[in-house]
Amino acid sequence: MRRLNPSLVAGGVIVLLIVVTALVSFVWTPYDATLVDPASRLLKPSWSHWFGTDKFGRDVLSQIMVGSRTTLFVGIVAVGVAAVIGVPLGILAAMTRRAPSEVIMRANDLLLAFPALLLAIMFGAVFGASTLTAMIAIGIASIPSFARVIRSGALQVMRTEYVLAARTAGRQPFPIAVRHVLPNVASLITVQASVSFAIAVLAEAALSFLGYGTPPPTPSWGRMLQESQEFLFSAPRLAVFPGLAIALAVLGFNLLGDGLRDRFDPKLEDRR
Amino acid sequence: GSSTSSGSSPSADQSLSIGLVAEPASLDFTTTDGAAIPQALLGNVYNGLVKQDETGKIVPDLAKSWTVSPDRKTYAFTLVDNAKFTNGAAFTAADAVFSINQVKTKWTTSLKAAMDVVQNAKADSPTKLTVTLAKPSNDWLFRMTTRIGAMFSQTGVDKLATDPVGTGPYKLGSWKRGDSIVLQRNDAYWGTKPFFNQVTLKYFKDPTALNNALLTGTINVVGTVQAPEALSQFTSNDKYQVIEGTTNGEVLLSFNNSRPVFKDVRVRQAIRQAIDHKALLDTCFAGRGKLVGSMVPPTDPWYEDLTSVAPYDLAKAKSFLQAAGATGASLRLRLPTLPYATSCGQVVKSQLEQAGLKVTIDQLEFPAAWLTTVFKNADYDMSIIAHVEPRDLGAVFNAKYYTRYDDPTLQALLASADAGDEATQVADLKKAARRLSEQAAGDWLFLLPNLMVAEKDITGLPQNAITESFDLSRLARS
Amino acid sequence: MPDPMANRRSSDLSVADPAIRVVDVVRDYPRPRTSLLRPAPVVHALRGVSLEVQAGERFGIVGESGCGKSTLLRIIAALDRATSGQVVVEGTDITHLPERRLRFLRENLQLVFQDPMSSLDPRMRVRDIIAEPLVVQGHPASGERVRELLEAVGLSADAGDRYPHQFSGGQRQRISIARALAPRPRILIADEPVSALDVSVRAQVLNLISDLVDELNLTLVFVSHDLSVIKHVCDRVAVMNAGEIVETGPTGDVYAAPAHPYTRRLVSSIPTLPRALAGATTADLLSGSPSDPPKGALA
Amino acid sequence: MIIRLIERTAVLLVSLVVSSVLVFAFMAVLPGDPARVALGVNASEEAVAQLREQFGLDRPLPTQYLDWLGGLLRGDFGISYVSKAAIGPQIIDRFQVTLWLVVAAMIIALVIAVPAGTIMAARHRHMSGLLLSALSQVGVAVPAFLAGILLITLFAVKLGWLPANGWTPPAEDPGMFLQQLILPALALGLVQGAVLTRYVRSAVLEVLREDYLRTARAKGLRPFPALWRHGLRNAAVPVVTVLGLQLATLLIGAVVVERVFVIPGLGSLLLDAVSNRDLLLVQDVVMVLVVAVLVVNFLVDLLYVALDPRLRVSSR
Amino acid sequence: MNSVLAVEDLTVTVRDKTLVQDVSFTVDPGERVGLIGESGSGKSLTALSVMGLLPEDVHAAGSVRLAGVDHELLGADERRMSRVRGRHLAMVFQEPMTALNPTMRVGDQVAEAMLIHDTVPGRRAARAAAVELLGRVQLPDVLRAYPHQLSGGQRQRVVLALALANDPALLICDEPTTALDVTVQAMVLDLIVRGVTDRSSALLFITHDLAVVATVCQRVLVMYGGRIVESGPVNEVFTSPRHRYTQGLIAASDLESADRRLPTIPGNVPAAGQFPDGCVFRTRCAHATDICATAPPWSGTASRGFACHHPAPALEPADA
Ligand SMILES: Nc1ncnc2c1ncn2[C@@H]1O[C@H](COP(=O)(O)OP(=O)(O)OP(=O)(O)O)[C@@H](O)[C@H]1O
Ligand SMILES: Nc1ncnc2c1ncn2[C@@H]1O[C@H](COP(=O)(O)OP(=O)(O)OP(=O)(O)O)[C@@H](O)[C@H]1O
Ligand SMILES: [Mg+2]
Ligand SMILES: [Mg+2]
Ligand code: NI
Repeated sequence: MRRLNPSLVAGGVIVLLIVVTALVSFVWTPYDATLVDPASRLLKPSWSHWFGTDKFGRDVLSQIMVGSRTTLFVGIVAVGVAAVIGVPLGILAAMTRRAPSEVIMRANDLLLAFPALLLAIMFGAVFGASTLTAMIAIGIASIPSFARVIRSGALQVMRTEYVLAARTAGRQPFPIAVRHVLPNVASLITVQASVSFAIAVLAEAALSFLGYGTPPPTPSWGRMLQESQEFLFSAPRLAVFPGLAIALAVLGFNLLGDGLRDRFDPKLEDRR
Repeated sequence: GSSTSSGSSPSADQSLSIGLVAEPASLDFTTTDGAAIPQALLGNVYNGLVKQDETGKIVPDLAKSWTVSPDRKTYAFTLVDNAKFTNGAAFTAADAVFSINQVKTKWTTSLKAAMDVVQNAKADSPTKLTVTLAKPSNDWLFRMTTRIGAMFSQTGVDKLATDPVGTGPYKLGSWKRGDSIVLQRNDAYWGTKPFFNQVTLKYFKDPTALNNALLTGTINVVGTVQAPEALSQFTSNDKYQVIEGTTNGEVLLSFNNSRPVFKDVRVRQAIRQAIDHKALLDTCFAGRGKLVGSMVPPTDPWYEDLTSVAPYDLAKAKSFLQAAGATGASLRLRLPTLPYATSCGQVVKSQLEQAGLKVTIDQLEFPAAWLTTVFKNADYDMSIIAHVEPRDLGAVFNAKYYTRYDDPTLQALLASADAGDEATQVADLKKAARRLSEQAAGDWLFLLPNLMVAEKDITGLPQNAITESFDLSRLARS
Repeated sequence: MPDPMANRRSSDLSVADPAIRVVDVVRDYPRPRTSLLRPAPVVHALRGVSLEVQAGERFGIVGESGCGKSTLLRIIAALDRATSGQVVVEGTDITHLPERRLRFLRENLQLVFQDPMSSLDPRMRVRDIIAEPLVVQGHPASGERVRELLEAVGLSADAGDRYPHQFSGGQRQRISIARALAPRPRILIADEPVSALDVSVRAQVLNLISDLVDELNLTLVFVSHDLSVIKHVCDRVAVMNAGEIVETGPTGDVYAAPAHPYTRRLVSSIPTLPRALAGATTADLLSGSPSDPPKGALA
Repeated sequence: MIIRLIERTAVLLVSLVVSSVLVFAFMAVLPGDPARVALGVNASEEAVAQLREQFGLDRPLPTQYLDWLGGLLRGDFGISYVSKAAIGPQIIDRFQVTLWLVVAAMIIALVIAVPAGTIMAARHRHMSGLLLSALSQVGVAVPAFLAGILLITLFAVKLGWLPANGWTPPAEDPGMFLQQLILPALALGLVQGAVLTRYVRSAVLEVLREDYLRTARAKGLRPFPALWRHGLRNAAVPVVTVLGLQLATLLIGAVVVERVFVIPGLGSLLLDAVSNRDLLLVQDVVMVLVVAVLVVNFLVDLLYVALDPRLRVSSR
Repeated sequence: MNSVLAVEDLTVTVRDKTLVQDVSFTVDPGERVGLIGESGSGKSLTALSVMGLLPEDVHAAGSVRLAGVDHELLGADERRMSRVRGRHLAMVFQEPMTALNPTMRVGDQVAEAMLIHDTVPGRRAARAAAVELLGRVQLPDVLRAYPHQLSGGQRQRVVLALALANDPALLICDEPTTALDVTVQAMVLDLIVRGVTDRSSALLFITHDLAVVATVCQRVLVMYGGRIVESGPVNEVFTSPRHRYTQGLIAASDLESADRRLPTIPGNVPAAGQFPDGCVFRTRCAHATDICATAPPWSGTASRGFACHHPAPALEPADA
């Protein structure tokens, strides 16, 4: 039995907490997260409002809970886009000959020149700012890192003798990709996914802060933080909770990524 | 930009830095809409023939005096003889004729319509100008106090967007786009020279940053407080003075009156009565601002408090909706990305939903996206924006505007107000405002306050912001 | 064009047909350019290799690292293509056959690889690894056959349920052999199958291969950099150096009386116990002189 | 070496051309006619047509593209449709601002990351290493704008040591420039430093496991001198990669910090241009950013060669 | 005490696992001693313990003393150890491809070995000495080369040159030729032997290849499962092995016999920490009985002995 990996445990617990929070928020939140109640504006944390209320009288805890949905949603879609495109590209680049592989990797490098924020702003300009455009932009911007990591992993797999053995057994390239390469880069995919997830959470927060992310009234941690700025003096707690939530989520996914990496490849212990 | 600072650096009490919110995209208000350009330039770089004083009265500027013919169609202006443009040319009646004709021929903004009534403008001598109107219009002379009355040099309109040429107390020093506009005192100014030899208008996207800038001494004045919640840090500090007055900016919850739901007056009324305006103002503007209940600010002579026309009454709102068969109707509230609109939109949504409407919010980037989608194409159900132009009741509520409000009765009242004498004008406009309110052509959420914070010793800041310009020439340090 | 599979499967091999015939095979690998003016350099991995392996023969290929042994095997197994030359397996020219027409080759010729760590997919159960050639080639992959194969290589039947990392190097090599034998090939090619094994386990695997080759009447092509191993396993040997075959002949002869200077150097460099005990020093390995080439002196 | 330089240059050129086509095409699909957008909603058809003609928007797209590209090559970025101002000087101005900020931030990041990452790696089983490591994880998790807000609240508003925001060009008032640079550079630099620390740590850990470090110690070098003499240059290769990527993403990523600190940088210019639908300006800014990133990548590539002799193809 | 190296009761542990247990041996001046054993038997750990270069979480206990060094090597602090390493004690590692710093010129790496210990008066002298040293391993022109420009055998010779730079009293070679071809191996082995005899250094030579040990060394230590199971002069051990493991090993590696079937040792080498108690070989030993569950005592002398309950009968040395 290997030693329990503290990163993995801590990251797992945090991520689980966020997932559970998001799930619970579907069926229950202390208050309706978007219900404006002028009578109870800017309440301090109390038994009835654990985290207090914001300037609209909305319960901050409820908003944080529902906001976790946005965060997860953004992460899942962004990572999904990146993985669905990046993984096959990476595998393809590893399995094809020089020229096509070169073209893929060059295109990939080119995409690196369009960071998430830039893409999101450009997409926002064309399609209007929304959570979806933000997510897709973040996703597209994460393709290169996926493709790179997966390609190098797949290249290693392609060099192994079990791939040669599969070819001697008569397997065609596509089945080899599915049966041998994919399962053996799966660990890389999960690690990369959780790292990209953290990046997506940060990017969404930044975009919401700039007004290019999740539009109101859908609760989003980044926007909560942005709205709280007005109250930095009178009610700094309004910045504290979403700020902590973002940091915690990013921390959670980063730790999970590190932990998974160590788990899958003990040689690489303490990497990153 | 041109020279950043002529001398080394102006002594502290001779320069002033004012924090503002909306930066102009260009310096040319003949082709670019928006309040930002006249705020910076009108009255400072450009003079008009006439201007409004603090009480709203029309007073001389480049025109020393004027007479109106008995049929109220001919205006004879006598112009000052010592005004000079910053390009060196002297200001003459010919420039005035040129400027008026430019509005009619070259301007592309919607405001140019106010000049349509002019039939002819003629220079009788360098200081004598005669303007003939097609029909009597009270509005025309008032509009001449706004940007369309700005006087341009015949030889200085090639680069309006970057290099404005006017006769005002200031001239453009430099423009650091995305940051600030620096105005330098015009030493050749024909009138009383202003106190500050350099005024920097610094633009902040973020209201909090604006406050911080004043707190840490980067600026001396916050020209428009956008984060009223944060005012407490200034009111409690005796280094600062807080000025609170009114503006012309009615924050309008606009209805797209061409949509079938809004054809029914009961629906519109229901919406007005479903909104608790007091609570809304408290929530989204920290209670600052004034509830007016119609399209007229208290500084206009025909102001009446119309808040009682549609008081908050949720039960009534529900029953109106029921009666109109609109309970559960879905409405799209398309908000510009402006802080107050975003805030108020969320309150409006929440309150309307309690009355049984479904409201979905979407945000449109301001200005471009909002202007195209809502303003131009009227592709919306409801929106929220502050209408900051003065005396804009007639401009906003007509069939061609994005409100798509087609009301012949209103148009008749407006026409008679424009043509009649002053008493008629006041009476008719009162009726018009009341009609709008009763017809619930829109909902006036509140009137934006004129909120400024400045260092204690700065004087000359206007109590009420009722003109398009931010008059810098009156500012001084005591 | 006649279908080679239809031709070959049923009919008996004519006596004249060697199991493998390689004719003047060249394989160049391109390298990145180093200069604008000169053409891109190439690695000449194989520079015209010809050899014949008769059916039922145990054929050894020996040579130093990088001399092209693996490249040659890959070309014979149609895992790589020759730059020029011809490869004929059991009478069928496979040089230019597309992948989808290679089924007969995949059934008749199988490989065992060098690295026991990387030759088994770590994410597959041993059972599925062994069954893979069967599944791919459309044979019914019965548990029966897998058990039979496990038994043949000396592993217990429950080994099928486990994953490769749960086995030692020698056991993994047995699994590799079982996989190679699954489609009942007639030719078994082994690329340094014992180089990575401990001495005590190496003997086990060599014995296993020998036994199976005898039992199943296989043609064996055995590659190694260790001439002693080749000598132990094979009847005939080809000595490779720098992409060429420098000498071919019965193993004993080549070992005892190497003709080519390279072979001579190779043979003399090999340290052996008997030689060492007879007083050979490192200098002797270099010069290839005294205490005459070994001749199974001990015992 | 030369071959690599030529090859990289070729790749750079092709990338530049491809990305310029992409950027141009992207702007071309933007809904709305730039002239109409620029003139606002009330412009007459004639005015729009006139502007289209004035800016050459009535010509076929390929011609427009070539014209634009030609302009860029000559250093002529064109005239904004909206503000009618020349774009070139604006971009240069803003780019300088962002560059100062980003470079200052990267210096801070390096100053933090190299020692911290090295210590974390060298002492990765000790309490000090673990603590530093945990700290860096937290640092990575803090969004730069949050760091900015915190810094302003603390150092500008509460303590009043430094200005809360604003920007003065160094030529105008170096003292003010520095004062205003410190907080935003810290906000960016601390967070990037935390990120970089993780990479330095892993690179050093990697190197620590290398055989040649063991050889160095077998020669009689003590652990830190061994790491210093033999490890750092090798560890630099992966770190330089990350540094390049960071520098590239920061050029636009700084926009949040620019927003918090009211700094007129390239990112804010882009945001303004987008919200004004100043399309040519958007197109130019995006292109400049992309070029900057590609050039940075190119330089990083060359830096590899300087660092790692294995990449120098040699005659030996 | 006149041996160069004296290792006593060396035990190496990692967390709860014992990897090397109670290893004792000595190396005399100028003597060439082989340490053989299969993969995982603890050869490298033994060598690294002597060098003081064990990985962080691996700990050694016991005693290691080196002639000319007045302190215990085990547990000595870095400062003292760094003065011993490369000066009195040098080592050549197994993997030539990674043992050299890829970003530093070969000549500088060799020169550095001398500069660290101030055994040459200055940079220039160090450089000259490096040229000389490289010449002696038959690499005349590589001073300014980077490691990647050299072949494996050449690199291993560079490593050898820098190990011998300061004329150490003891050279440890850990499988220096395993990664090399036989022809190259012959050359490197010869250079090693010549290098140590020229300097009258002692050699501890680690390998798993019996024939190599027999060729290079005078005395041999046989390791299995982290213990030394047999030791003695090469001739005696290889002609008349006493421990059953040694016996099996020799038989299994005898590819020269005419018979196709080789004698084998059943089973596999267990993983680290999974060797049985008592006699570490008993799970694979055909002669094992219940008594093998207790640790077999050392029979014979320090220079010729074994640890087995059921030793093979002693033969008269065949041709001695
Ligand atoms: N895919 C490839 N691309 C480029 N060069 C290659 C490739 N595969 C092999 N080579 C080169 O071809 C030569 C022969 O390689 P090969 O693997 O056949 O040697 P080998 O005799 O099997 O060596 P080893 O004993 O190390 O396995 C080597 O120089 C190698 O570098
Ligand atoms: N840091 C470590 N942590 C845990 N186990 C280790 C560590 N280092 C070595 N071992 C284990 O200790 C045992 C002995 O290792 P060592 O490297 O000394 O073997 P060796 O005899 O040199 O083998 P080889 O011939 O493969 O080099 C091995 O089973 C190895 O797995
Ligand atoms: Mg090979
Ligand atoms: Mg070892
Ligand atoms: Ni025993």
